[in-house]
Amino acid sequence: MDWALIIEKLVLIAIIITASLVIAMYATYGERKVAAWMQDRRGPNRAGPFGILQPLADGMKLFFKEEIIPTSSSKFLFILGPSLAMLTAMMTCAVVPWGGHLELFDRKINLQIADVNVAILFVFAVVSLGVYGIMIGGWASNNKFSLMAAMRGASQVISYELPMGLALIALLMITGSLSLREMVDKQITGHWNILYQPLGFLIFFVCAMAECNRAPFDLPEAENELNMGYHQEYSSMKLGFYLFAEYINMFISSAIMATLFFGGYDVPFLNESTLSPNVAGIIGIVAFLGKIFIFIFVFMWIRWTLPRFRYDQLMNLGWKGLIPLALVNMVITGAVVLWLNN
Amino acid sequence: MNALILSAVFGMIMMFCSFLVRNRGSLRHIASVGLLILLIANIADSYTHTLFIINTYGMLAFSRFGYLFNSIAIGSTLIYVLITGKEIEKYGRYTAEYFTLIFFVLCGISMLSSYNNLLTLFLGIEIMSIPLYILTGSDKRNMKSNEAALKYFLMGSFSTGLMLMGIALTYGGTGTFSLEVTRGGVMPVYLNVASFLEIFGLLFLMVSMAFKVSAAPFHFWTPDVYDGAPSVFTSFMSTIVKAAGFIALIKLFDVRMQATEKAIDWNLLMSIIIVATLLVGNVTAVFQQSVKRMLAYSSIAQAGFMLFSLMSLNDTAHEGIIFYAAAYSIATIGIFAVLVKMKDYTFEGYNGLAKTQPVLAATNTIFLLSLAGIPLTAGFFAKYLMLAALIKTGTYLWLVVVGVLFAAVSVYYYFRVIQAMYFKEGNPETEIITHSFKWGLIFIAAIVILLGIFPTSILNWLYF
Amino acid sequence: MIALLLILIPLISGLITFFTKSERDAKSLSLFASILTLAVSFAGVYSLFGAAQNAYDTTWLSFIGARFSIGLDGMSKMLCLLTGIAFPIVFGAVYGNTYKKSNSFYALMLLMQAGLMGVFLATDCLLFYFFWEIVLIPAYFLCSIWGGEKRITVTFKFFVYTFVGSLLMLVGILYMYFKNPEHSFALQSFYHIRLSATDENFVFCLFFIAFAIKMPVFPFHTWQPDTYEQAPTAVTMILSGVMVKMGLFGVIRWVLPVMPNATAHFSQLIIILSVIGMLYASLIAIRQDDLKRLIAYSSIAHIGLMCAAIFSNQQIGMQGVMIQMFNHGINVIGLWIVADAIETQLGTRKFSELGGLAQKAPALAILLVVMALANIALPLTNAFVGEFMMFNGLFRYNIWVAVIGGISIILAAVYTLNMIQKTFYGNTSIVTDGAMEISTGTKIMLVILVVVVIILGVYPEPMLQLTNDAVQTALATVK
Amino acid sequence: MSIPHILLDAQATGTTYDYLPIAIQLIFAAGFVATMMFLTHFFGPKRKTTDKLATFASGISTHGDARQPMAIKYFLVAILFVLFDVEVIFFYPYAVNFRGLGWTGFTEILLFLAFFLVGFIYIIKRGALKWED
Amino acid sequence: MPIQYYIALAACLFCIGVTGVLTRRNAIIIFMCIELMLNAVNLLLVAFSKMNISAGLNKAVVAGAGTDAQLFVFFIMVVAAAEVSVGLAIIVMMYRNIHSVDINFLNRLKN
Repeated sequence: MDWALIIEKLVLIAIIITASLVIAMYATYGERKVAAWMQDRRGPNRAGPFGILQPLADGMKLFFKEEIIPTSSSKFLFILGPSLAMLTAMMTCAVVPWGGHLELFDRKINLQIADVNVAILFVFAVVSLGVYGIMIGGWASNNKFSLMAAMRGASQVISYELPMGLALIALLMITGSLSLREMVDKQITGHWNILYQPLGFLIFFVCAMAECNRAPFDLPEAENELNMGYHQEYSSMKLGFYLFAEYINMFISSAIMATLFFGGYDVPFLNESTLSPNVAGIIGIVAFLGKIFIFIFVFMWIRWTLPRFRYDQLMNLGWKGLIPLALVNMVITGAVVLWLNN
Repeated sequence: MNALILSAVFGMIMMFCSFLVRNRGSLRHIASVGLLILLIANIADSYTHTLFIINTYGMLAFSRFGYLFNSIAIGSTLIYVLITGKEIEKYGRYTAEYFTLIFFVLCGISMLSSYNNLLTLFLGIEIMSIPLYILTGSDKRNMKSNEAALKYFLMGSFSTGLMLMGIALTYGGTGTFSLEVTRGGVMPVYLNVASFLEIFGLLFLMVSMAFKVSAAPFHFWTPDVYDGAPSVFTSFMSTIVKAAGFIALIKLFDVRMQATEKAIDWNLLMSIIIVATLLVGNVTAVFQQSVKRMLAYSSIAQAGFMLFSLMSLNDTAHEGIIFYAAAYSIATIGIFAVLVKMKDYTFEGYNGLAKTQPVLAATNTIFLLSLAGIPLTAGFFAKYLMLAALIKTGTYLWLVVVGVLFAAVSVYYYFRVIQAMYFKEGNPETEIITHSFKWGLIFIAAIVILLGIFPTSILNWLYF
Repeated sequence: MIALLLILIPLISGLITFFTKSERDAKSLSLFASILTLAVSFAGVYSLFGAAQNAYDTTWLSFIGARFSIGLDGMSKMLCLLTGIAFPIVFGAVYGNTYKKSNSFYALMLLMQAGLMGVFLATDCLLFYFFWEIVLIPAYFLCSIWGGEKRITVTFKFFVYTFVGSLLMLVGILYMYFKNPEHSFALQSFYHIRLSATDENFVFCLFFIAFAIKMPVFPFHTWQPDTYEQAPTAVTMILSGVMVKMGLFGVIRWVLPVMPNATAHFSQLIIILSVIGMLYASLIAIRQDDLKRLIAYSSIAHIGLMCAAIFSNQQIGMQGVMIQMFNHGINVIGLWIVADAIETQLGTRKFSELGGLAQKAPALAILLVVMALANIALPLTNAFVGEFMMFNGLFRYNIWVAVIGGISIILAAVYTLNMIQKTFYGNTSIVTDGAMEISTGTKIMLVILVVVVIILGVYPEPMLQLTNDAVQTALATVK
Repeated sequence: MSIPHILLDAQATGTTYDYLPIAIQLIFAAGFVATMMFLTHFFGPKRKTTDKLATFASGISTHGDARQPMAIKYFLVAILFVLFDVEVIFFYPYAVNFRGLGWTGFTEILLFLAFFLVGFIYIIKRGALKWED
Repeated sequence: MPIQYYIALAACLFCIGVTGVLTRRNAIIIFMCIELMLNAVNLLLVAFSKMNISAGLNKAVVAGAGTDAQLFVFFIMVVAAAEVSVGLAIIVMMYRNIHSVDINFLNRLKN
């Protein structure tokens, strides 16, 4: 234990959290631009060139808005809900390897906040907490729409956690490790996992969308059914937290998907060991971000293409479609791997 | 092994029967056939015809004792289903599920009868208890049933918590979950509190098991739960399940408690518990107005007698606990079979039953005599063996005298039912009684008397 | 085989009687069965089919070493004979009475007989305990269903008393069993057990409480008068005539030879208790206005004397007890028959309402007087021989005990003669105005009893010889 | 190689030390959230009126307490999730050690899967997951 | 960290749980306290397991010493899940009948 390490980690944490906040902010901008593009309109274009300052303006506005806590709500829970949503969103990035490593100030800096050996379980644990944000917010509002939405949201999130977990198991059978760093290392030396696990990726992707409450799985906030859903009563920064958390989640899940299935910070057909460590590290980060942005784009693309599911369709897809599919995937993977091994 | 696996399999079969079988009456028959097969398979198992040969890594140890208890549990359940199976159909449309749960309980019981590791003990207890929580609350619209289920659940999980703490502490003390501890090298010597942890853990274990078998002072949930649960399930809970708790407990005492006898005087502790249990069970039962509640307290009192076996831990105690389980279970199932047919559960509700339903009254009398421990009925030998076991040890003779005095007290409340049936005037209302039901009762009564004259018929199984 | 038949005949016929339809069938079947049993018991007494037939032994509970072994020795011959005689007489005496659900009544009576036979025959301690308890169940039902107004509580009291006693005895039996190196319940092996002094005293207490309750001896007697009063008379006859002998029998068979040292240790206490009981019961009997209660208390007094004589540890006293057990049975049954005849006819048992019956029913009066004189042990009646021998024994034990006990004879004369005078002499009351002579059946039964009374009073020798061996065994170890 | 030993090897690496950065991040994130909440509380205008503080509900007037019993379906989903999630968790240690356990392990996990499926089919057939009513 | 810390922490959690069960009146809170007890046990088991492993018991004396406690934790979790589901079902059932989860309410139901 040395202070240098703590400082290093603090800096890393600050950078990563700031980065994810910024990316999340600009994801809102991106979202609106993508939507506009798809619907053949312009999107935000007033604040700054190409409307590039729009997210900043939105953020400031939310920040300075009047804070309203309805009298019939439970005050403590009302504040706790969005805080928890934001907190969980910010915690997930702790175990993601953002790149290889850099060598600065005579130190080998690992571009991962915490390299724990059960990283995937950590991700799952933190993501599972996210449902509390929704549930507490909906409950605290003491509003039938909110509560309804929270119930729906909660049951949706937990329902899709099952196939997500099952899909990961097939992946684990191949990699044999719960550490994200190890997984990426294996993909760098070998092939990307997407080649072994296309079905698993598909399931994981669908579940990730549902976990983030992204359309077409945005039932908890279905505007035209539930009037904005679980955060209907919220205003100012608390609403901001909920909205932000959603985008951060999208960002993180893209990062996880990239790590798990698309080689993380690996650049294909490039032998990093020939480059100097710092260059390799930076290339890795860039490649990783590139992959993430592609995923974010896909998320948006899907959102503005597909209509929202009905609740029963959503649940049926989760329970009766994805779970059996994930199980089959798992069994086949296991059998094939064992067969190839012997 | 057969019983353990087949009961789980039959449970699953019954589960699927819930939507595969339309006719609810035939569910009962399927369950009976399943139980019969289970019984045969278990008996075959005891003659070393094991269907499944699985390496359990010493987690389970099958013995004649366990097989015999399994046979008794399964046999009693078979009798129970045959005679009161129809009543099960009255609670909602989940008949098949109730049978499923009963099979799962049996699975837990067969695990308890053969556990050799604290892990399997824990699993057995839980597999046995969790279905019971559901069965207790099966009368969904009835507040009393709700209350009973909640109480039972909370108390049950609480005692599970205690049990786990006990297991964890003993593990800390001995470094193994295995029932038999090979002392010496295993003991982590660097931890000088090891034996302290083990004793503390065993105390926790004992308390939690006392909860499960409703021994005083951990009995307080019993009356409400037994009273609130639908009678037909109370019958199952208070008999077979309770006996299984004792089987688990005696195995624990056989090995773990005996090994630590030097450090703590278990016998003194047990004698206090026994006296408390007998006192609470018997004295409170005297003041009950409802027969069902009386039976609940009487089950506590009977538990007090079964605890004798834990103090003596000799051959007679083992024979005794098995025999007690059989005698008590069968007689109580019979009493409950009559009880569920009554419209009024108070003692007054039984007034004059001998006139309107002589067969019910006569068989019920035999069951009650058996519970009271009158010779010629199975209950006598049950009590006999318990007393004999303790006398054989030559210590704690005062406890034996206390025991028989309380046995005499128990006569008071058992005979109140007989008095109501035979000597009081009244017009008891009963449900429709079929002939097959009557023959069933006569069959049980015959078993009770047969066991009362030739107890050897069961016990020889232990030694053939 | 004979021994087995003594149990099986009443048992099987009892079970059959449960299923008879008409009252007549039940009555005649049970009468027939009881007479058959009597015949068999005669066969047993005189060993008509050879002495080998008098015992039966087979394995029963091999794992604990209990055997189904029964056998007739002198004392059991005598008591089986008493049981055999008592039942036909009771059935005959109540032949005219009608009972509701009579099939159950007669069936239970027969079952009780089977149990009693078993108690007297068993030579295995566990088997003895078995029969001991089984007798109780039919008795409980008989008293509770066909008894008087307060029958339920009273009978229950009786049941609980005896049950507590027998459970304590069970503890004692088990204790003996585990102290027995042979691990057997057999009578003979019990005789060989030698316990330490404290153990022996402990076990003695357990056994004796059971027997004392059954007899009943002084502080344990409180169930008895109520039960005798409330029970149906037919049952009371058996209770007082035969069942109380179970207690005496138990002491002589299972306590004296098995625990001689404890017997010696406790005998003084028990004799004192018995003598107190005799005086107490006699004094209370004097103040009774109820015929049944009077007989009940007089019975306590007599039993007290027998108990004292047993523990006086004298051969002559013991012989007296033997003969008196039989005689008391006969006499008390006779008294109950009279009481029953009066009650069924007049509907009351109170002396204050009776009177002048001698004019209305002279035959009854004569028979009663004979029975009553037997009750106070006048010479030439059977009881004289027994009481004389018992007092003889007590004299040898301690003169003061005998003297104080002797007072009870005087008191017995007082209340018995008082009873005769109030019931049969004086003026007729409103109640007794319509009184008639008793039925022929009852008369025959009473006559038979009176004949027995006088024969045994004049020639008690066979009875003494019959029980001689039991006396020897009982006293052999107690010195 | 027996199961316990595989588990032993698996945990040979990894200590409490690895989790320190996570703790730091937790403090950091919590601090951030708290600060933001605190600041926004002070910066915004505060002109409260009764109407403003009433439950909004898109302007529809509210009737009674919103916290009323919901459709049982939601509870059912929650309960089923708890059960199946734990079963899924059982797959994780297996998946990590899956190569070492070989075909024996695979058949055993198939058995476990069969139990999983029995439960799953049962709840589907029993209509616990029927949403179209 | 020394094992005593873990034991102390587990004991504290366990005692909090027990106290909660014995004093609280809300069925759900009691239920949560029970879960707390179970988790205290889990913690303790894992700590003991680690202790046994580091004591080198594993390979020398008993195969699997130490790891069996971790397996046990899994089983506790499973059973806890089963209990949760049954318990929640019971509480919901009761709530729908009496609109309360106060166990004192139940005592008033007697007779």
